Amino acid sequence: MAFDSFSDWLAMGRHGVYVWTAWGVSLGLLALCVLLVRSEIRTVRRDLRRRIRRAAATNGGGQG
Amino acid sequence: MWAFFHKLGSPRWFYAIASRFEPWCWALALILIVVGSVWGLVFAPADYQQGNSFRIIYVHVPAAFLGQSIYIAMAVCGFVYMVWKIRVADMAAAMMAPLGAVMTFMALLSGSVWGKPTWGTWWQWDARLTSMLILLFLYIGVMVLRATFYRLESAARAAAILTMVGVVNIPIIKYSVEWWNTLHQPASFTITERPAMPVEMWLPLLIMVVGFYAFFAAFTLTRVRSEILRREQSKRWVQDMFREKC
Amino acid sequence: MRQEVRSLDPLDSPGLLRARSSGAGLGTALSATLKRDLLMVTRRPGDALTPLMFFAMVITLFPLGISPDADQLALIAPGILWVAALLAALLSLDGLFRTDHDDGTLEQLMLTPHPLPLLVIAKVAVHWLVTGVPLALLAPLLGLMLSLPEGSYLVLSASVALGSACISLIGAIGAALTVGLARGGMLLALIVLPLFMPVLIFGSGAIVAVIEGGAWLAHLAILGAFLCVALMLAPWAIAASLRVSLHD
Amino acid sequence: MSLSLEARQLACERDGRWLFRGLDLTLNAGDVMRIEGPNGSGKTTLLKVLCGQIVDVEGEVLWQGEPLRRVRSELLANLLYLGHGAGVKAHLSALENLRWYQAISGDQVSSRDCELALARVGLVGFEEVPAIQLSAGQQRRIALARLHLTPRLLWVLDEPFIAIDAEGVAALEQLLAEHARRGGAVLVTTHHALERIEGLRSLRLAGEVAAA
Repeated sequence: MAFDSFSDWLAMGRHGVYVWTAWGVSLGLLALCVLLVRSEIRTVRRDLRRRIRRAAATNGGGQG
Repeated sequence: MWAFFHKLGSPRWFYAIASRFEPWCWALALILIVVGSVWGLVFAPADYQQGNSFRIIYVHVPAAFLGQSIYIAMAVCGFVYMVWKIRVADMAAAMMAPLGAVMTFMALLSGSVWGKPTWGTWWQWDARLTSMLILLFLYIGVMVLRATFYRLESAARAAAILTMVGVVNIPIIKYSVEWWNTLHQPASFTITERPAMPVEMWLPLLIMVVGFYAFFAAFTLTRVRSEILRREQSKRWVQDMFREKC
Repeated sequence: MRQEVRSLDPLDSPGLLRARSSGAGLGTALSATLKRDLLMVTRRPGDALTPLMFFAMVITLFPLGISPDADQLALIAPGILWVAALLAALLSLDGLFRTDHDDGTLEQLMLTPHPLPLLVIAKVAVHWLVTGVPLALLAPLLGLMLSLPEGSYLVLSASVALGSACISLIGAIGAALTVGLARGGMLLALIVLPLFMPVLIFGSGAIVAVIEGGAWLAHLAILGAFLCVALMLAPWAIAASLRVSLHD
Repeated sequence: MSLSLEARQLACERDGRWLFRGLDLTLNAGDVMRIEGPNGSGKTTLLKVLCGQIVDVEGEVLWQGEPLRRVRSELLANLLYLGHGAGVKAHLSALENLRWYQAISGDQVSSRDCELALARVGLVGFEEVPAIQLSAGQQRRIALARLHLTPRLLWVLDEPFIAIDAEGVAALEQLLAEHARRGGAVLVTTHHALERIEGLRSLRLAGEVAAA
């Protein structure tokens, strides 16, 4: 453990603000990428499902 | 091997492969990045000169690696698309570009934040940061060019040409900027060289780098799957796949 | 009903048409394209003047913006001379293929049996002769206005001449990529400026080196190396880009 | 070896819809083929595919029996393609334009031939005038003068009759027929009836399937 206490870890020896901004932004960007990508695939699948259901409905549920 | 190469080219086959490997990549990325972060932030020793601000390296270096590797990967995909007309390669190049730009921006931001305690200023025109900035411009250029073409095939070919021209320029830009102003410490370590840091410092860095590459793989696989569904929605195999579900 | 023409009309050769083989007359095609484009410039001298005026005007902005003090200007002179020359060359790149594209001659140029990369070099050469060389000739005069030290004028124009050749070649790739797009001008700058940065670095570096008595020849040599690489690779990329823009 | 341009099972998809599919076409010496179809049915695209300008299509194009990919420069040496654009530089005179065309197509540059060609299309006295001062019809005639100027086996003409007056249309139809008689071949897209050309073959592009 490179730090004595939790508060010492937070302070990062007067460099805390830099370390936490850099890390915060970076991990934040990663998290944002994950959210965007997962929602992208979900919306694509939902639109596709709706399109197929609508196509099936208009053709009287034929070959769709 | 050739059959595999061409089968990889068919969107349907790639979709199946991607669906299978994707969850593993996400899991691997999550584990590695969490372990690397905790190790780097908590257990790794501080740098005797820079103190704890040194811990930013565990985010700055992986992002810088990703920024360059993704552009090279895009150029390779562009080449494969131009030569063998494998559409999945173009989809991959299109889908990974934003992540490359984000990673380059992340490297720039963490680099300049790291520069404040070390050099005393937010922005320093040092060789590596300047090369990163030019690389970000290259990413934006390719993405805007691809978005401007109305037809999909023209956009793919134009982007492939510009990316390949860009990738030829990356070493030129890197060394000319390097000559122009070298202030930054030499690259802390490349996979091949013996790292200048003690092992308990560069081991978490290695974990973070591998974690970022796993993230890149998972990100690309997921986005390419979405793109395949978007581009192949009129195809029968896509419709059959979704008809069973609804 | 056709116009009555003198009896012996070579074009009326009644003989059967024969298939021709390709490959003849590449030299005439290149020189004809070069001559035609130069003729176009003489017909519309305005096109050749705009980059020069732009270059001169941008240079005069800096003393107004920064300070008329000779020492300060001399310090930044190499850099702003080169940046202004680069932007002036970029300005005229958009029209490189666009005029030919609009009137259909670009399509005809691509339908000749001759290799497209070579024909493209003829067009880029004209662009360099019409913008690069005049910029290089004008640069010393503007250097004088920025109180650039005496000895550096020759190296200044040599570096601008060499550098603008690279800029014409690399920029032509962007021009070919954006020729089919309606508002390609801004996009052209966006995609080629990053590629110009190494040329800018060594171009202005040469002038700084000659002022400080350093190895200015090394910088020009590197610019020459960039030019050789560009001459080898750019024509193929330009030809491929033209095919993308025109035929997709 | 007499001229032969063949297309087998051509299929071209643009923006998700099929312009044409399963298209077979053979063009031999002496043929004049008109390609008709509503606007946007892919006429120009088909011409560009047959000239090898557009390559990402299914099916195969053969020139003199060889796949076009390998013999494209042979085709181009025997091809005269007049596209939508007149292909005339506005600030150059008719003569200068034609001299450039002669040079890039590898022929001997001679002003006399150019003047004769211009005379054949009714541009006597307009040789030195910058094209910008001519009417659209006259500018197109400069392009049509190339039909007289450079002897080529295969003519591919995209809407050549636009902005041409009735007398010019008649002269051009007669020229096409004469070209076919001399062993050449013509591929033309137009809405004109072209009744002066006997043995006219036509190909209708109606989107889905086309028969030659």
